[in-house]
Amino acid sequence: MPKLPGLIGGLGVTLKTMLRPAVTVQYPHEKEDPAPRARGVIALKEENCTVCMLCARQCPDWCIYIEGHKEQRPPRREGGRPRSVSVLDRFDIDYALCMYCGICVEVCPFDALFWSPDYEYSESRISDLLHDKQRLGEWMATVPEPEPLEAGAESKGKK
Amino acid sequence: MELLALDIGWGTTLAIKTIVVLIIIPTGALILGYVFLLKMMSHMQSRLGPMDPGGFHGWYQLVGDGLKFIQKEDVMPAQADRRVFAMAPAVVVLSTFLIFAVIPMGPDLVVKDLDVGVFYALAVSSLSVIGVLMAGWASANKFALLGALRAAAQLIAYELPLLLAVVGVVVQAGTLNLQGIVTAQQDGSIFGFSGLGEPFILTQFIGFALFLVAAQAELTQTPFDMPVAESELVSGFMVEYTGFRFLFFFIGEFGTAFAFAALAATLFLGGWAIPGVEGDWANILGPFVLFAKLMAVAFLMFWVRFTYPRLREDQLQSLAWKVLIPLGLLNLVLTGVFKVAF
Amino acid sequence: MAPDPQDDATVTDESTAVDDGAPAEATEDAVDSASAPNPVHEEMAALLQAGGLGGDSVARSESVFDDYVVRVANRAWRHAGEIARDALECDYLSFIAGIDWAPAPKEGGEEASGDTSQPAQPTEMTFGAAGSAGRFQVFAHVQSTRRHWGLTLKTDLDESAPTVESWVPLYPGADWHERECWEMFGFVFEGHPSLRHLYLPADFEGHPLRKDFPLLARVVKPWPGLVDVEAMPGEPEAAADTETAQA
Amino acid sequence: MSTERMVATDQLAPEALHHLADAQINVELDTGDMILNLGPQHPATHGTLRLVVRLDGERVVSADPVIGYMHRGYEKLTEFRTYPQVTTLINRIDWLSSFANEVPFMDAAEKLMDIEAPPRAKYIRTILTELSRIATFLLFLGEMGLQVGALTPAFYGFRDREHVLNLIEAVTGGRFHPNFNRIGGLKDDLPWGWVAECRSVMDIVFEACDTFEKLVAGNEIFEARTRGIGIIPADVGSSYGMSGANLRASGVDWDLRRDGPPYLVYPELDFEVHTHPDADSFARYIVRLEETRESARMVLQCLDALPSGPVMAKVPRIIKVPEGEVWVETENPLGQMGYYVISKGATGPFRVKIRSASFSNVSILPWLLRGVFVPDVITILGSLYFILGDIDR
Repeated sequence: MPKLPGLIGGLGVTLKTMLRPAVTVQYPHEKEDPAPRARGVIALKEENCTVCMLCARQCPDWCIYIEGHKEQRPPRREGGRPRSVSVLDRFDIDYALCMYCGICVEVCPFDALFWSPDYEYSESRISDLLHDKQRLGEWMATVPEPEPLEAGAESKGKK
Repeated sequence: MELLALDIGWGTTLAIKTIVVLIIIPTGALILGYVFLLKMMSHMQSRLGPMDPGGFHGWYQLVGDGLKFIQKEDVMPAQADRRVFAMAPAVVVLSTFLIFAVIPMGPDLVVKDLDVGVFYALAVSSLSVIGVLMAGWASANKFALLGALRAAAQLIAYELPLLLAVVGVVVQAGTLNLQGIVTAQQDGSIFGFSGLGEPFILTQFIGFALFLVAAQAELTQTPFDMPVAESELVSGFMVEYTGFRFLFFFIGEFGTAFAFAALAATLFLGGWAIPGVEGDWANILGPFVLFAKLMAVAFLMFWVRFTYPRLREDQLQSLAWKVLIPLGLLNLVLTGVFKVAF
Repeated sequence: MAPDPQDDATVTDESTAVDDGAPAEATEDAVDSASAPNPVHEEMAALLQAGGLGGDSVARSESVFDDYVVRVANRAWRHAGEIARDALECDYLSFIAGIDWAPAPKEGGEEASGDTSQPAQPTEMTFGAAGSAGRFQVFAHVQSTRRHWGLTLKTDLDESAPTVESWVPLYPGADWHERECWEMFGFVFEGHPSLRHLYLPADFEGHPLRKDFPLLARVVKPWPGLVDVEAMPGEPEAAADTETAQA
Repeated sequence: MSTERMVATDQLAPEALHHLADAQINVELDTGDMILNLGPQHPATHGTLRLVVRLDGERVVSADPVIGYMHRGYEKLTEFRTYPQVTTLINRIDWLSSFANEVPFMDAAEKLMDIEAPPRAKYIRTILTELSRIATFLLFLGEMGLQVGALTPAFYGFRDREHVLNLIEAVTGGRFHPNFNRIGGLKDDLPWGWVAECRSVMDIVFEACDTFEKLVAGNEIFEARTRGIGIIPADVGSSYGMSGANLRASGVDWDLRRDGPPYLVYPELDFEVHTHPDADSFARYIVRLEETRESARMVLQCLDALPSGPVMAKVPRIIKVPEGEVWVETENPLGQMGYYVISKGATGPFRVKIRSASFSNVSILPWLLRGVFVPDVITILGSLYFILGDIDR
């Protein structure tokens, strides 16, 4: 068709868009699920944690607070020396400060921290954003399985 | 009012008429605002607009907004010129109500059937310039002052093209009376076929286009929204207004759009008349017909508003003086020649 | 290109050189890095030489990963800029900035937050490419939009009264860069139209980017990494408790 | 604004100063000038730029940008951070194309450590850099309409950009701050089915560019508002350090991806560098529109030639970068972004000079805005396309 003057062409574009279905999602009723790798919230697998404090030290925002104590555990082999194991008392992540950079999840040598794409945990009071050990444990349920990688990828799927 | 075959005094009919007009303008503004600003604009921008308030497609949104505005705190700037600041929105809205005194919605449904209806309507519509200037000056805000000065220059510059567009219609209809114009369009015929009547849009197409452009400028809508340029002057002369004063401006803006669309429908699309409908039926059907034509014209105006960027001040003025006014004069000459020739 | 292994060797004798006089290594101001001499840098060095940057004003030049670093004497700074703009056609001013070579103050002090995860910078003062005569240096990078090459010019400022000539007459764009450098390091640029604060509020005293300016953001809050795993109550202290594992 | 500065710039290029400002400021009508503060909270300044403008009527007599409202002191912070922590910092400088910020810093650290990222990692890095460029430019193409008054294009810009951000989120986990770059490669590989998804999004990007060409660039009112506004001659532009599409719109054929030292896989891609002779706001819009299409074509080329293999080179667990200095510069969406990294062999850098593009792009405003109308100030601010984080660091 002949090159319409820009003014008419522009009107055509807006009319065409008006007749096409809208792309917006009506949030409270319909929900768009985020990508499985999305960094929504950090989940803690308590049994893996050995209170090595690496995550608390590497965190740029200083938003991980950890307290633990040592305990004696029965030796693996009988007659052996009783093992002294660190046990976690307090593991809080303050999501008011966290910038979701993921250094803690990556630096943890014992795979105790995982990413979960869940994002609906906003609070009315900012102090409630301090998730304690128990709340972080609950997030473990929402952590997806590491997904298969694209063809041609060699490295194993990391968390 | 013979229609209802009651003989109610002159005072009560006037009271009824004013109440009707006082109801029509805000509802008209809300309908126009809702249909075009909320729903059409959002669909044009591939989104749905308000869906939740009021259940079906968020119809309650603007009513809710109105209530919200009323209960908002009415802030007045410290150095504001208090009385002028308070009066300004009233003046702007006044001009909208006055226009509706003349627009006919049926053979008998008109507040006052003035013989100089068109002249009166255009004269009153330029009242809002004073209101805008008052608002801009009184709010003691540099952005508001800039916006008001721009509005003054623009509204005055676009009075002339508006006038010339309408004069063409008046020459063809032979009368300034709006009822007369409507009847002239109703029983006219185009080349012998009188089924559709003869809406002036067919013969006065230049006038119709001119009227739309000038009305767009009168309403300070894009591409002529320099006075309310949201990316420069934040919101021009309305910047310091809150609460129900801002509601006045909102109703003023969309009420004037409603009024101008009604005026355009009456002048160019044959107002309330459908050929072949007379007497009482016309009184009942008239308002709906006018409303339908009005919405068609308003669709054109808002469609342009949501698509185009904004002209700069000097381009806006040169467009008015160098293009629209010569076009208006040409249209006048053509109408005169045709009037005499046929 | 391998990092410049020769760097440490020349560094030590560097600090003794007096920047204004004819430093000992003025003669070897040709490219002296171990990596293969870069033809482009050769051409640039020749142009600089031809442009009038005399032997004594070029203290030392070096090729560092595709970039050619030339250290000029303080008094020849504007002259060097002029030659770069005209002889080398470097019409594009990338940036002008300052360096404070003093070693970072001891981290994790009592008044600080005890954050031991900060990188432990070496404590003695060492210099980078093309060395330096003292603690303060101004360096600029200019490029040519036509010849698609660029070089870094450095100069030394003496510690007591750090001043250098301003490049605003050469490149108007230098205005903001020099204001920022004055604000952050306290270097005075002679001939600059209006040296005033660019980022910081007008009443800000001190020069933040100097190494001795403390980073106060972290002093108010104790570092969460300080907490250590305590022993069971009544249990003899197995590991030395105070020593926190170095990250 | 002191007058000597005017004199300083006057000597620079007399013929560049046939600017309309001096000719048309009417002196006989000595109305007092009005000082107007555009910003720091103002719809047209992308963030907290404050422009103290002295107006004579609606014409700007002088404009003095005041910056620093967003200054976070990154160069001081980098001296107290380890390398992984610095990457989380620097992708917040130009937060619209945050992946592209990390690329020069990673390149610098890899050069110092003499490590080479595996080819697959380089290809994925190029794809993600071009994706962030497309996301930034789509927002600009819509935003520019908004600066000039058209409401609708901005929504189209956001709508189409959403697809690109979803792509980046699917790979890196973060829409705005991917934090996916590591020294020596990438944190992870592409998820299953991502390449096919990326191809379909590129079609959406091409369609979006056509829509913008018709709706905005073709619109006569847009042309009337942007042609001949904010003309920057090439020599004045480069002397202020302007870079990227702003300089290419003034006719300078210079793109670091092609002319600078080779980085990532750009030498293996064939792409065109778009320039425009007019040097005005309209030219800047057109150049960025063309560059969006070029980036989309580049992404498709990279997808076709994506090699298989690991995405991470062998890197020690605790990264200590050996002593040395390096200057790396790349062609970011807003212009040239470079890092002068000085390392003393610690786990963190000793000093990082961050050269950001918008800082120099905005420093030309006092020269550029003289004698300009107020609405054109907004058009010029829109067309220069700066990000406040980039200016204030």
